[in-house]
Amino acid sequence: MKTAIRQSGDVAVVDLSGKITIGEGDVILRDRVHALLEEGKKRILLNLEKVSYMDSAGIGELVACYKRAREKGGTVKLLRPSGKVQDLLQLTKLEEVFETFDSENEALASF
Amino acid sequence: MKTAIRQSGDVAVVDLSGKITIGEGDVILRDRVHALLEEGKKRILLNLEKVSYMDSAGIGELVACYKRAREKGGTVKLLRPSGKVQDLLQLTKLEEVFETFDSENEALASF
Amino acid sequence: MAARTAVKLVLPSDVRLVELAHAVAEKMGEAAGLDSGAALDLGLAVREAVINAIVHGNRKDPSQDVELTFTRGSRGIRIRVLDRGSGFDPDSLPDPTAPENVLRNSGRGLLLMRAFADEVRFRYREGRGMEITLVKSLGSPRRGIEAAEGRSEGVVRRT
Amino acid sequence: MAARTAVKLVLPSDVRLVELAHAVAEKMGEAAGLDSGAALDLGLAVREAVINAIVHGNRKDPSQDVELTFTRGSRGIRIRVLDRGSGFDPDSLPDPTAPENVLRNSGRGLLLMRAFADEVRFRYREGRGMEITLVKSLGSPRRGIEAAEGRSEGVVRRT
Ligand SMILES: Nc1ncnc2c1ncn2[C@@H]1O[C@H](COP(=O)(O)OP(=O)(O)O)[C@@H](O)[C@H]1O
Ligand SMILES: Nc1ncnc2c1ncn2[C@@H]1O[C@H](COP(=O)(O)OP(=O)(O)O)[C@@H](O)[C@H]1O
Repeated sequence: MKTAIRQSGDVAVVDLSGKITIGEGDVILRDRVHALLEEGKKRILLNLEKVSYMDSAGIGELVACYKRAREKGGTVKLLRPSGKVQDLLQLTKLEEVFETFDSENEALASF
Repeated sequence: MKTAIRQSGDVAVVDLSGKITIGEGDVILRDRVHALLEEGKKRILLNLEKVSYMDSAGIGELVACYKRAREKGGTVKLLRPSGKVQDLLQLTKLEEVFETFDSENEALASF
Repeated sequence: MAARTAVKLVLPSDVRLVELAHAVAEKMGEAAGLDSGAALDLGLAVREAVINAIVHGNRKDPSQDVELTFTRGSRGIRIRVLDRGSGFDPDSLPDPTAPENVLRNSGRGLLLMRAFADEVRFRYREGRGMEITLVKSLGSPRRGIEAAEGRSEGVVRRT
Repeated sequence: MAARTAVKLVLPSDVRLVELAHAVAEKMGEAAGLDSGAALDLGLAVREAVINAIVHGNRKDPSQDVELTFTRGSRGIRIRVLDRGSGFDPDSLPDPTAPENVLRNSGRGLLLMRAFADEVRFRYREGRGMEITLVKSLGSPRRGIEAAEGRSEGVVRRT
Protein backbone atom coordinates (compact mmCIF):
# COMPACT_ATOMS: atom_id res chain seq x y z
CA MET A 1 0.00 0.00 0.00
CA LYS A 2 1.07 3.57 -0.74
CA THR A 3 0.05 6.75 1.02
CA ALA A 4 0.34 10.47 0.39
CA ILE A 5 -0.63 13.12 2.92
CA ARG A 6 -2.11 16.50 2.01
CA GLN A 7 -3.12 19.25 4.42
CA SER A 8 -6.43 20.91 3.54
CA GLY A 9 -7.17 23.66 6.03
CA ASP A 10 -7.01 21.96 9.42
CA VAL A 11 -7.76 18.51 7.98
CA ALA A 12 -5.03 16.01 7.08
CA VAL A 13 -6.15 14.05 4.03
CA VAL A 14 -4.45 10.68 3.64
CA ASP A 15 -4.70 9.30 0.08
CA LEU A 16 -4.29 5.54 0.32
CA SER A 17 -3.79 3.21 -2.62
CA GLY A 18 -3.44 -0.56 -2.74
CA LYS A 19 -4.68 -3.05 -0.15
CA ILE A 20 -4.94 -2.67 3.63
CA THR A 21 -3.83 -6.15 4.58
CA ILE A 22 -1.87 -8.04 7.22
CA GLY A 23 1.80 -7.23 7.67
CA GLU A 24 1.92 -4.42 5.14
CA GLY A 25 -1.00 -2.04 4.56
CA ASP A 26 -2.15 -2.32 8.18
CA VAL A 27 1.29 -1.35 9.50
CA ILE A 28 1.59 1.59 7.10
CA LEU A 29 -1.89 2.83 8.03
CA ARG A 30 -1.04 2.68 11.74
CA ASP A 31 2.29 4.46 11.25
CA ARG A 32 0.77 7.29 9.21
CA VAL A 33 -2.15 7.91 11.55
CA HIS A 34 0.01 7.68 14.68
CA ALA A 35 2.51 10.13 13.21
CA LEU A 36 -0.28 12.61 12.41
CA LEU A 37 -1.69 12.34 15.93
CA GLU A 38 1.81 12.82 17.40
CA GLU A 39 2.13 16.02 15.37
CA GLY A 40 -1.14 17.21 16.88
CA LYS A 41 -3.11 16.75 13.66
CA LYS A 42 -6.40 15.50 15.02
CA ARG A 43 -8.71 15.83 12.04
CA ILE A 44 -7.97 12.99 9.69
CA LEU A 45 -9.74 12.08 6.46
CA LEU A 46 -8.78 8.73 4.94
CA ASN A 47 -9.34 8.70 1.19
CA LEU A 48 -10.17 5.07 0.36
CA GLU A 49 -11.02 5.59 -3.30
CA LYS A 50 -7.97 3.63 -4.48
CA VAL A 51 -8.04 0.91 -1.82
CA SER A 52 -9.09 -2.29 -3.57
CA TYR A 53 -9.77 -4.33 -0.41
CA MET A 54 -8.97 -4.88 3.25
CA ASP A 55 -8.64 -8.08 5.27
CA SER A 56 -9.59 -8.57 8.94
CA ALA A 57 -6.18 -7.22 10.01
CA GLY A 58 -6.65 -4.07 7.93
CA ILE A 59 -10.19 -3.57 9.22
CA GLY A 60 -8.92 -4.05 12.78
CA GLU A 61 -6.28 -1.39 12.23
CA LEU A 62 -8.87 1.02 10.84
CA VAL A 63 -10.85 0.59 14.06
CA ALA A 64 -7.70 0.95 16.17
CA CYS A 65 -6.89 4.24 14.41
CA TYR A 66 -10.42 5.48 15.01
CA LYS A 67 -10.18 4.73 18.72
CA ARG A 68 -6.70 6.18 19.08
CA ALA A 69 -7.77 9.43 17.43
CA ARG A 70 -10.80 9.64 19.71
CA GLU A 71 -8.61 9.13 22.80
CA LYS A 72 -6.53 12.09 21.69
CA GLY A 73 -9.61 14.22 21.12
CA GLY A 74 -9.51 13.78 17.34
CA THR A 75 -11.60 12.20 14.58
CA VAL A 76 -11.02 9.82 11.66
CA LYS A 77 -13.52 10.01 8.79
CA LEU A 78 -13.67 8.13 5.49
CA LEU A 79 -13.86 9.34 1.89
CA ARG A 80 -15.22 7.35 -1.06
CA PRO A 81 -14.74 3.70 -0.08
CA SER A 82 -14.63 1.57 -3.25
CA GLY A 83 -17.12 -1.26 -3.88
CA LYS A 84 -15.35 -3.99 -1.92
CA VAL A 85 -14.33 -1.71 0.93
CA GLN A 86 -17.91 -0.44 1.19
CA ASP A 87 -19.15 -4.07 1.32
CA LEU A 88 -16.71 -4.78 4.15
CA LEU A 89 -17.79 -1.72 6.16
CA GLN A 90 -21.42 -2.77 5.78
CA LEU A 91 -20.74 -6.42 6.63
CA THR A 92 -18.83 -5.51 9.81
CA LYS A 93 -21.38 -2.79 10.73
CA LEU A 94 -18.55 -0.27 10.79
CA GLU A 95 -20.52 1.93 8.41
CA GLU A 96 -22.51 2.84 11.53
CA VAL A 97 -19.29 3.89 13.28
CA PHE A 98 -17.41 5.86 10.64
CA GLU A 99 -18.69 9.07 9.08
CA THR A 100 -18.29 8.39 5.37
CA PHE A 101 -18.47 10.85 2.47
CA ASP A 102 -18.66 10.76 -1.30
CA SER A 103 -17.59 14.38 -1.71
CA GLU A 104 -14.26 15.64 -0.43
CA ASN A 105 -15.64 19.15 0.04
CA GLU A 106 -18.49 17.91 2.18
CA ALA A 107 -16.08 15.77 4.16
CA LEU A 108 -13.76 18.71 4.80
CA ALA A 109 -16.67 20.96 5.81
CA SER A 110 -17.97 18.35 8.29
CA PHE A 111 -15.02 18.50 10.71
CA MET B 1 -3.29 -14.78 -25.85
CA LYS B 2 -5.48 -12.73 -28.18
CA THR B 3 -5.17 -12.28 -31.91
CA ALA B 4 -6.63 -9.99 -34.56
CA ILE B 5 -6.10 -10.47 -38.28
CA ARG B 6 -5.85 -7.61 -40.79
CA GLN B 7 -5.34 -7.93 -44.54
CA SER B 8 -2.84 -5.44 -45.94
CA GLY B 9 -2.55 -5.88 -49.71
CA ASP B 10 -1.69 -9.55 -50.14
CA VAL B 11 -0.19 -9.88 -46.65
CA ALA B 12 -2.16 -11.17 -43.67
CA VAL B 13 -0.99 -9.32 -40.56
CA VAL B 14 -1.68 -11.16 -37.30
CA ASP B 15 -1.57 -8.86 -34.26
CA LEU B 16 -0.83 -11.04 -31.25
CA SER B 17 -1.07 -9.95 -27.64
CA GLY B 18 -0.31 -11.82 -24.43
CA LYS B 19 1.98 -14.82 -24.05
CA ILE B 20 2.71 -17.64 -26.48
CA THR B 21 2.82 -20.48 -23.99
CA ILE B 22 1.95 -24.13 -23.60
CA GLY B 23 -1.67 -25.17 -23.91
CA GLU B 24 -3.00 -21.75 -24.78
CA GLY B 25 -1.05 -19.24 -26.87
CA ASP B 26 0.67 -22.01 -28.83
CA VAL B 27 -2.64 -23.61 -29.80
CA ILE B 28 -4.17 -20.27 -30.82
CA LEU B 29 -1.10 -19.41 -32.92
CA ARG B 30 -1.28 -22.77 -34.70
CA ASP B 31 -5.02 -22.45 -35.34
CA ARG B 32 -4.74 -18.93 -36.76
CA VAL B 33 -1.81 -19.70 -39.05
CA HIS B 34 -3.29 -23.00 -40.25
CA ALA B 35 -6.59 -21.28 -41.02
CA LEU B 36 -4.82 -18.59 -43.06
CA LEU B 37 -2.86 -21.21 -45.01
CA GLU B 38 -6.06 -23.17 -45.63
CA GLU B 39 -7.64 -20.02 -47.08
CA GLY B 40 -4.65 -19.73 -49.40
CA LYS B 41 -3.16 -16.74 -47.59
CA LYS B 42 0.50 -17.51 -47.86
CA ARG B 43 2.13 -14.25 -46.85
CA ILE B 44 1.89 -13.95 -43.11
CA LEU B 45 3.34 -11.25 -40.86
CA LEU B 46 3.18 -11.95 -37.12
CA ASN B 47 3.13 -8.72 -35.13
CA LEU B 48 4.85 -9.61 -31.83
CA GLU B 49 4.91 -6.10 -30.37
CA LYS B 50 2.43 -6.99 -27.61
CA VAL B 51 3.72 -10.50 -26.89
CA SER B 52 5.37 -10.37 -23.47
CA TYR B 53 7.10 -13.76 -23.68
CA MET B 54 7.10 -17.27 -25.13
CA ASP B 55 8.03 -20.60 -23.58
CA SER B 56 9.63 -23.56 -25.36
CA ALA B 57 6.21 -24.77 -26.51
CA GLY B 58 5.41 -21.36 -27.99
CA ILE B 59 8.79 -21.14 -29.70
CA GLY B 60 8.30 -24.66 -31.07
CA GLU B 61 4.93 -23.66 -32.49
CA LEU B 62 6.45 -20.56 -34.13
CA VAL B 63 8.96 -22.85 -35.87
CA ALA B 64 6.21 -25.31 -36.83
CA CYS B 65 4.19 -22.47 -38.41
CA TYR B 66 7.26 -21.32 -40.32
CA LYS B 67 7.82 -24.81 -41.72
CA ARG B 68 4.17 -25.38 -42.56
CA ALA B 69 3.97 -22.10 -44.47
CA ARG B 70 7.12 -22.99 -46.38
CA GLU B 71 5.68 -26.42 -47.31
CA LYS B 72 2.66 -24.63 -48.79
CA GLY B 73 4.86 -22.22 -50.70
CA GLY B 74 4.31 -19.37 -48.23
CA THR B 75 6.32 -17.31 -45.75
CA VAL B 76 6.03 -16.25 -42.11
CA LYS B 77 7.88 -13.09 -41.08
CA LEU B 78 8.05 -11.27 -37.75
CA LEU B 79 7.31 -7.68 -36.77
CA ARG B 80 8.73 -5.83 -33.73
CA PRO B 81 9.51 -8.60 -31.21
CA SER B 82 9.51 -7.09 -27.70
CA GLY B 83 12.60 -7.26 -25.43
CA LYS B 84 12.02 -10.73 -24.00
CA VAL B 85 10.85 -12.24 -27.29
CA GLN B 86 13.90 -10.76 -29.04
CA ASP B 87 16.14 -12.32 -26.35
CA LEU B 88 14.50 -15.68 -26.96
CA LEU B 89 14.93 -15.50 -30.74
CA GLN B 90 18.60 -14.66 -30.27
CA LEU B 91 19.17 -17.37 -27.65
CA THR B 92 17.60 -20.05 -29.81
CA LYS B 93 19.34 -18.72 -32.96
CA LEU B 94 15.94 -18.35 -34.61
CA GLU B 95 16.78 -14.76 -35.42
CA GLU B 96 18.88 -16.28 -38.20
CA VAL B 97 15.81 -18.11 -39.51
CA PHE B 98 13.05 -15.52 -39.35
CA GLU B 99 13.07 -12.31 -41.31
CA THR B 100 12.31 -9.71 -38.66
CA PHE B 101 11.30 -6.06 -39.08
CA ASP B 102 10.90 -2.96 -36.95
CA SER B 103 8.80 -1.14 -39.51
CA GLU B 104 5.49 -2.52 -40.70
CA ASN B 105 5.81 -0.77 -44.07
CA GLU B 106 9.21 -2.30 -44.69
CA ALA B 107 7.88 -5.68 -43.65
CA LEU B 108 4.91 -5.41 -46.03
CA ALA B 109 7.16 -4.29 -48.90
CA SER B 110 9.52 -7.23 -48.34
CA PHE B 111 7.08 -9.99 -49.33
CA MET C 1 -14.43 -33.30 -6.93
CA ALA C 2 -11.88 -35.99 -7.64
CA ALA C 3 -8.93 -35.93 -5.28
CA ARG C 4 -6.50 -36.87 -8.00
CA THR C 5 -6.63 -33.36 -9.44
CA ALA C 6 -5.86 -31.72 -6.10
CA VAL C 7 -3.16 -29.08 -5.87
CA LYS C 8 -1.36 -28.76 -2.57
CA LEU C 9 0.44 -25.74 -1.12
CA VAL C 10 2.43 -26.11 2.11
CA LEU C 11 3.60 -22.95 3.90
CA PRO C 12 5.69 -22.34 7.00
CA SER C 13 3.85 -20.11 9.51
CA ASP C 14 5.01 -16.72 8.29
CA VAL C 15 2.39 -14.03 7.75
CA ARG C 16 4.32 -12.73 4.74
CA LEU C 17 3.09 -15.86 2.94
CA VAL C 18 -0.59 -14.97 3.36
CA GLU C 19 -0.29 -12.97 0.13
CA LEU C 20 0.90 -16.06 -1.76
CA ALA C 21 -1.94 -18.23 -0.45
CA HIS C 22 -4.45 -15.56 -1.46
CA ALA C 23 -2.92 -15.28 -4.95
CA VAL C 24 -2.91 -19.05 -5.51
CA ALA C 25 -6.53 -19.30 -4.35
CA GLU C 26 -7.57 -16.52 -6.71
CA LYS C 27 -5.78 -18.17 -9.64
CA MET C 28 -7.19 -21.60 -8.86
CA GLY C 29 -10.66 -20.06 -8.60
CA GLU C 30 -10.29 -18.43 -12.01
CA ALA C 31 -8.96 -21.67 -13.49
CA ALA C 32 -12.02 -23.45 -12.08
CA GLY C 33 -14.26 -21.01 -13.95
CA LEU C 34 -15.13 -18.37 -11.34
CA ASP C 35 -15.48 -14.81 -12.61
CA SER C 36 -12.91 -12.38 -11.27
CA GLY C 37 -15.21 -11.01 -8.55
CA ALA C 38 -16.00 -14.48 -7.22
CA ALA C 39 -12.32 -15.46 -7.44
CA LEU C 40 -11.37 -12.39 -5.36
CA ASP C 41 -14.01 -13.35 -2.78
CA LEU C 42 -12.52 -16.84 -2.60
CA GLY C 43 -9.05 -15.32 -2.21
CA LEU C 44 -10.30 -13.15 0.65
CA ALA C 45 -11.94 -16.10 2.42
CA VAL C 46 -8.78 -18.22 2.06
CA ARG C 47 -6.69 -15.29 3.29
CA GLU C 48 -8.67 -15.22 6.56
CA ALA C 49 -8.43 -18.98 7.05
CA VAL C 50 -4.66 -18.88 6.46
CA ILE C 51 -4.13 -15.90 8.79
CA ASN C 52 -5.96 -17.83 11.54
CA ALA C 53 -4.02 -21.03 10.84
CA ILE C 54 -0.70 -19.16 11.11
CA VAL C 55 -1.57 -16.84 14.00
CA HIS C 56 -3.96 -18.86 16.20
CA GLY C 57 -3.38 -22.44 15.05
CA ASN C 58 0.41 -22.47 14.74
CA ARG C 59 1.13 -19.43 16.95
CA LYS C 60 3.47 -18.08 14.25
CA ASP C 61 5.96 -20.90 14.83
CA PRO C 62 7.65 -21.13 11.41
CA SER C 63 8.51 -24.79 11.95
CA GLN C 64 4.77 -25.58 11.97
CA ASP C 65 3.21 -25.67 8.54
CA VAL C 66 -0.14 -24.77 7.05
CA GLU C 67 -1.38 -27.08 4.32
CA LEU C 68 -3.81 -25.93 1.65
CA THR C 69 -5.55 -28.42 -0.64
CA PHE C 70 -7.34 -27.10 -3.73
CA THR C 71 -9.81 -29.45 -5.38
CA ARG C 72 -11.57 -28.47 -8.53
CA GLY C 73 -14.90 -29.95 -9.44
CA SER C 74 -17.41 -29.41 -12.20
CA ARG C 75 -19.59 -27.32 -9.89
CA GLY C 76 -16.89 -25.25 -8.20
CA ILE C 77 -13.80 -25.36 -6.08
CA ARG C 78 -13.11 -26.62 -2.57
CA ILE C 79 -10.17 -25.45 -0.48
CA ARG C 80 -9.05 -27.05 2.77
CA VAL C 81 -6.78 -25.18 5.17
CA LEU C 82 -5.15 -27.36 7.81
CA ASP C 83 -2.97 -26.17 10.68
CA ARG C 84 -1.12 -27.95 13.50
CA GLY C 85 -2.87 -26.30 16.43
CA SER C 86 -5.30 -27.49 19.07
CA GLY C 87 -8.46 -26.23 17.41
CA PHE C 88 -11.33 -24.12 18.62
CA ASP C 89 -15.10 -24.08 18.78
CA PRO C 90 -16.43 -21.66 16.15
CA ASP C 91 -19.86 -21.58 17.80
CA SER C 92 -18.63 -20.12 21.07
CA LEU C 93 -17.26 -16.92 19.56
CA PRO C 94 -18.74 -13.48 20.16
CA ASP C 95 -20.63 -11.83 17.28
CA PRO C 96 -18.26 -9.12 15.99
CA THR C 97 -21.20 -7.06 14.70
CA ALA C 98 -22.90 -6.82 18.11
CA PRO C 99 -22.82 -3.22 19.40
CA GLU C 100 -20.47 -4.12 22.28
CA ASN C 101 -17.98 -5.76 19.88
CA VAL C 102 -18.06 -3.55 16.82
CA LEU C 103 -15.12 -1.44 18.06
CA ARG C 104 -12.89 -4.42 18.87
CA ASN C 105 -9.58 -4.63 17.01
CA SER C 106 -10.12 -8.27 16.05
CA GLY C 107 -12.67 -11.06 15.78
CA ARG C 108 -13.90 -10.57 12.20
CA GLY C 109 -12.12 -13.38 10.33
CA LEU C 110 -14.91 -15.97 10.48
CA LEU C 111 -17.45 -13.30 9.54
CA LEU C 112 -15.46 -12.57 6.37
CA MET C 113 -14.98 -16.26 5.50
CA ARG C 114 -18.71 -16.87 5.79
CA ALA C 115 -19.50 -13.80 3.72
CA PHE C 116 -17.09 -14.58 0.90
CA ALA C 117 -17.33 -18.35 0.56
CA ASP C 118 -20.54 -20.22 -0.23
CA GLU C 119 -19.84 -22.87 2.38
CA VAL C 120 -17.54 -22.89 5.42
CA ARG C 121 -17.02 -26.03 7.48
CA PHE C 122 -14.89 -26.55 10.57
CA ARG C 123 -13.45 -29.85 11.68
CA TYR C 124 -10.85 -30.74 14.26
CA ARG C 125 -8.59 -33.54 13.03
CA GLU C 126 -7.38 -35.31 16.16
CA GLY C 127 -3.60 -35.28 16.50
CA ARG C 128 -3.26 -33.07 13.45
CA GLY C 129 -4.94 -29.67 13.72
CA MET C 130 -7.90 -27.56 12.75
CA GLU C 131 -9.22 -27.93 9.23
CA ILE C 132 -11.35 -25.26 7.59
CA THR C 133 -13.13 -26.19 4.36
CA LEU C 134 -14.18 -23.38 2.05
CA VAL C 135 -16.36 -24.01 -1.00
CA LYS C 136 -17.09 -21.58 -3.80
CA SER C 137 -19.63 -22.69 -6.39
CA LEU C 138 -19.77 -21.79 -10.05
CA GLY C 139 -22.60 -19.52 -11.02
CA SER C 140 -23.81 -19.16 -7.46
CA PRO C 141 -25.52 -15.89 -6.71
CA ARG C 142 -23.21 -13.32 -5.11
CA ARG C 143 -24.09 -13.78 -1.48
CA GLY C 144 -21.91 -11.25 0.29
CA ILE C 145 -23.81 -10.00 3.25
CA GLU C 146 -26.84 -12.29 3.17
CA ALA C 147 -24.71 -15.39 3.62
CA ALA C 148 -22.93 -13.93 6.62
CA GLU C 149 -26.17 -13.06 8.32
CA GLY C 150 -27.81 -16.45 7.93
CA ARG C 151 -24.98 -18.25 9.63
CA SER C 152 -26.24 -21.78 9.22
CA GLU C 153 -23.41 -22.93 6.94
CA GLY C 154 -20.90 -22.79 9.78
CA VAL C 155 -21.37 -26.44 10.64
CA VAL C 156 -19.04 -27.86 13.27
CA ARG C 157 -18.11 -31.47 12.93
CA ARG C 158 -15.61 -32.48 15.56
CA THR C 159 -14.57 -36.01 14.69
CA MET D 1 18.92 -21.44 2.86
CA ALA D 2 17.19 -22.95 5.86
CA ALA D 3 14.74 -25.69 4.97
CA ARG D 4 12.28 -24.63 7.66
CA THR D 5 11.22 -21.68 5.54
CA ALA D 6 10.55 -23.81 2.49
CA VAL D 7 7.28 -23.47 0.63
CA LYS D 8 6.01 -26.55 -1.18
CA LEU D 9 3.66 -26.78 -4.15
CA VAL D 10 2.41 -30.18 -5.31
CA LEU D 11 0.68 -30.43 -8.68
CA PRO D 12 -1.00 -33.27 -10.58
CA SER D 13 0.47 -33.67 -14.08
CA ASP D 14 -1.81 -31.33 -15.98
CA VAL D 15 -0.22 -28.79 -18.32
CA ARG D 16 -2.89 -26.24 -17.41
CA LEU D 17 -1.10 -25.97 -14.04
CA VAL D 18 2.19 -24.79 -15.60
CA GLU D 19 0.79 -21.25 -15.39
CA LEU D 20 0.28 -21.59 -11.64
CA ALA D 21 3.80 -22.91 -11.04
CA HIS D 22 5.23 -20.02 -13.08
CA ALA D 23 3.15 -17.47 -11.13
CA VAL D 24 4.15 -18.89 -7.73
CA ALA D 25 7.83 -18.91 -8.75
CA GLU D 26 7.63 -15.30 -9.88
CA LYS D 27 5.93 -14.23 -6.63
CA MET D 28 8.40 -16.15 -4.47
CA GLY D 29 11.26 -14.59 -6.43
CA GLU D 30 9.91 -11.11 -5.83
CA ALA D 31 9.35 -11.87 -2.15
CA ALA D 32 12.99 -13.01 -1.96
CA GLY D 33 14.10 -9.63 -3.29
CA LEU D 34 14.54 -10.21 -7.03
CA ASP D 35 13.63 -7.30 -9.28
CA SER D 36 10.71 -7.94 -11.61
CA GLY D 37 12.92 -8.82 -14.60
CA ALA D 38 14.89 -11.41 -12.63
CA ALA D 39 11.66 -12.78 -11.11
CA LEU D 40 10.20 -13.24 -14.61
CA ASP D 41 13.38 -15.06 -15.68
CA LEU D 42 13.03 -17.37 -12.69
CA GLY D 43 9.38 -17.95 -13.59
CA LEU D 44 10.37 -18.85 -17.15
CA ALA D 45 13.06 -21.29 -15.97
CA VAL D 46 10.64 -22.96 -13.54
CA ARG D 47 8.00 -23.12 -16.26
CA GLU D 48 10.37 -25.19 -18.46
CA ALA D 49 11.32 -27.53 -15.63
CA VAL D 50 7.65 -28.09 -14.78
CA ILE D 51 6.64 -28.67 -18.41
CA ASN D 52 9.36 -31.34 -18.65
CA ALA D 53 8.37 -32.91 -15.33
CA ILE D 54 4.74 -33.18 -16.48
CA VAL D 55 5.33 -34.15 -20.11
CA HIS D 56 8.51 -36.25 -20.05
CA GLY D 57 8.84 -37.25 -16.39
CA ASN D 58 5.24 -38.13 -15.60
CA ARG D 59 4.00 -38.62 -19.18
CA LYS D 60 0.97 -36.42 -18.41
CA ASP D 61 -0.44 -39.05 -16.04
CA PRO D 62 -2.50 -36.85 -13.68
CA SER D 63 -2.15 -39.35 -10.85
CA GLN D 64 1.61 -38.66 -10.83
CA ASP D 65 2.56 -35.45 -9.10
CA VAL D 66 5.21 -32.80 -9.55
CA GLU D 67 6.63 -31.37 -6.35
CA LEU D 68 8.16 -27.90 -6.21
CA THR D 69 10.15 -26.74 -3.19
CA PHE D 70 10.96 -23.04 -2.84
CA THR D 71 13.72 -22.12 -0.40
CA ARG D 72 14.58 -18.53 0.26
CA GLY D 73 18.02 -17.55 1.45
CA SER D 74 19.78 -14.29 2.11
CA ARG D 75 21.56 -14.51 -1.21
CA GLY D 76 18.72 -15.67 -3.41
CA ILE D 77 16.18 -18.36 -4.01
CA ARG D 78 16.45 -22.06 -4.81
CA ILE D 79 13.68 -24.05 -6.45
CA ARG D 80 13.59 -27.83 -6.76
CA VAL D 81 11.29 -29.53 -9.25
CA LEU D 82 10.81 -33.25 -8.65
CA ASP D 83 8.88 -35.65 -10.86
CA ARG D 84 8.08 -39.37 -10.68
CA GLY D 85 9.72 -40.44 -13.91
CA SER D 86 12.76 -42.48 -14.79
CA GLY D 87 15.12 -39.58 -15.40
CA PHE D 88 17.41 -38.69 -18.28
CA ASP D 89 20.95 -37.68 -19.02
CA PRO D 90 21.07 -33.95 -19.73
CA ASP D 91 24.54 -34.26 -21.28
CA SER D 92 23.48 -36.57 -24.07
CA LEU D 93 21.01 -34.16 -25.62
CA PRO D 94 21.49 -32.51 -29.03
CA ASP D 95 22.33 -28.79 -29.07
CA PRO D 96 19.11 -27.08 -30.21
CA THR D 97 21.06 -24.14 -31.65
CA ALA D 98 23.14 -26.31 -34.01
CA PRO D 99 22.19 -25.60 -37.65
CA GLU D 100 20.71 -29.09 -38.13
CA ASN D 101 18.46 -28.67 -35.06
CA VAL D 102 17.40 -25.05 -35.18
CA LEU D 103 14.21 -25.88 -37.10
CA ARG D 104 13.10 -28.66 -34.76
CA ASN D 105 9.75 -28.22 -33.03
CA SER D 106 11.19 -29.09 -29.63
CA GLY D 107 14.37 -29.50 -27.61
CA ARG D 108 14.81 -25.96 -26.22
CA GLY D 109 13.68 -26.35 -22.59
CA LEU D 110 17.09 -26.93 -21.02
CA LEU D 111 18.55 -24.10 -23.08
CA LEU D 112 15.94 -21.73 -21.61
CA MET D 113 16.44 -22.99 -18.05
CA ARG D 114 20.17 -22.44 -18.30
CA ALA D 115 19.71 -19.00 -19.80
CA PHE D 116 17.21 -17.76 -17.21
CA ALA D 117 18.50 -19.30 -13.97
CA ASP D 118 21.96 -18.63 -12.52
CA GLU D 119 22.49 -22.29 -11.69
CA VAL D 120 20.81 -25.46 -12.98
CA ARG D 121 21.58 -28.86 -11.47
CA PHE D 122 20.20 -32.27 -12.41
CA ARG D 123 19.98 -35.24 -10.09
CA TYR D 124 18.19 -38.54 -10.37
CA ARG D 125 16.69 -39.59 -7.04
CA GLU D 126 16.55 -43.37 -7.12
CA GLY D 127 13.03 -44.74 -6.75
CA ARG D 128 11.60 -41.24 -6.79
CA GLY D 129 12.25 -39.30 -9.98
CA MET D 130 14.25 -36.58 -11.66
CA GLU D 131 15.04 -33.51 -9.61
CA ILE D 132 16.01 -30.22 -11.24
CA THR D 133 17.44 -27.52 -8.99
CA LEU D 134 17.26 -23.93 -10.18
CA VAL D 135 19.01 -21.11 -8.33
CA LYS D 136 18.53 -17.39 -8.88
CA SER D 137 20.84 -15.08 -6.96
CA LEU D 138 20.13 -11.59 -5.69
CA GLY D 139 21.97 -8.84 -7.48
CA SER D 140 23.53 -11.24 -9.95
CA PRO D 141 24.29 -9.73 -13.32
CA ARG D 142 21.61 -10.42 -15.92
CA ARG D 143 23.11 -13.35 -17.76
CA GLY D 144 20.67 -14.16 -20.50
CA ILE D 145 22.56 -15.43 -23.44
CA GLU D 146 26.08 -15.66 -22.05
CA ALA D 147 25.09 -18.21 -19.43
CA ALA D 148 23.44 -20.44 -21.98
CA GLU D 149 26.51 -20.46 -24.17
CA GLY D 150 29.01 -21.36 -21.45
CA ARG D 151 27.11 -24.46 -20.45
CA SER D 152 29.26 -25.47 -17.51
CA GLU D 153 26.53 -24.94 -14.90
CA GLY D 154 24.60 -27.92 -16.18
CA VAL D 155 26.26 -30.31 -13.77
CA VAL D 156 24.90 -33.84 -13.65
CA ARG D 157 25.10 -35.66 -10.39
CA ARG D 158 23.48 -39.05 -10.62
CA THR D 159 23.44 -40.41 -7.08
N1 LIG E 1 -7.13 -22.05 13.18
C1 LIG E 1 -7.45 -21.68 14.42
N2 LIG E 1 -6.92 -22.32 15.50
C2 LIG E 1 -7.23 -21.94 16.76
N3 LIG E 1 -8.08 -20.94 17.06
C3 LIG E 1 -8.65 -20.27 16.03
C4 LIG E 1 -8.38 -20.60 14.68
N4 LIG E 1 -9.11 -19.76 13.91
C5 LIG E 1 -9.78 -18.95 14.74
N5 LIG E 1 -9.53 -19.26 16.03
C6 LIG E 1 -10.12 -18.61 17.22
O1 LIG E 1 -11.29 -17.94 16.84
C7 LIG E 1 -11.22 -16.56 17.17
C8 LIG E 1 -11.94 -15.72 16.15
O2 LIG E 1 -11.29 -15.81 14.89
P1 LIG E 1 -11.57 -14.71 13.82
O3 LIG E 1 -13.04 -14.55 13.65
O4 LIG E 1 -10.80 -15.05 12.62
O5 LIG E 1 -11.02 -13.34 14.43
P2 LIG E 1 -9.51 -12.96 14.90
O6 LIG E 1 -8.59 -13.91 14.24
O7 LIG E 1 -9.36 -11.56 14.44
O8 LIG E 1 -9.52 -13.08 16.39
C9 LIG E 1 -9.73 -16.26 17.28
O9 LIG E 1 -9.45 -15.17 18.11
C10 LIG E 1 -9.21 -17.57 17.84
O10 LIG E 1 -9.39 -17.61 19.23
N1 LIG F 1 12.00 -34.43 -16.28
C1 LIG F 1 12.39 -35.17 -17.34
N2 LIG F 1 12.23 -36.52 -17.32
C2 LIG F 1 12.62 -37.28 -18.37
N3 LIG F 1 13.17 -36.78 -19.49
C3 LIG F 1 13.36 -35.45 -19.58
C4 LIG F 1 12.98 -34.58 -18.52
N4 LIG F 1 13.31 -33.32 -18.89
C5 LIG F 1 13.85 -33.40 -20.11
N5 LIG F 1 13.89 -34.68 -20.53
C6 LIG F 1 14.44 -35.16 -21.82
O1 LIG F 1 15.28 -34.16 -22.34
C7 LIG F 1 14.84 -33.79 -23.65
C8 LIG F 1 15.12 -32.32 -23.89
O2 LIG F 1 14.35 -31.53 -23.03
P1 LIG F 1 14.13 -30.01 -23.37
O3 LIG F 1 15.43 -29.35 -23.63
O4 LIG F 1 13.31 -29.42 -22.29
O5 LIG F 1 13.30 -30.01 -24.73
P2 LIG F 1 11.84 -30.63 -25.04
O6 LIG F 1 11.16 -30.82 -23.76
O7 LIG F 1 11.21 -29.61 -25.92
O8 LIG F 1 12.11 -31.91 -25.77
C9 LIG F 1 13.38 -34.16 -23.70
O9 LIG F 1 12.92 -34.37 -25.00
C10 LIG F 1 13.35 -35.42 -22.86
O10 LIG F 1 13.75 -36.53 -23.62
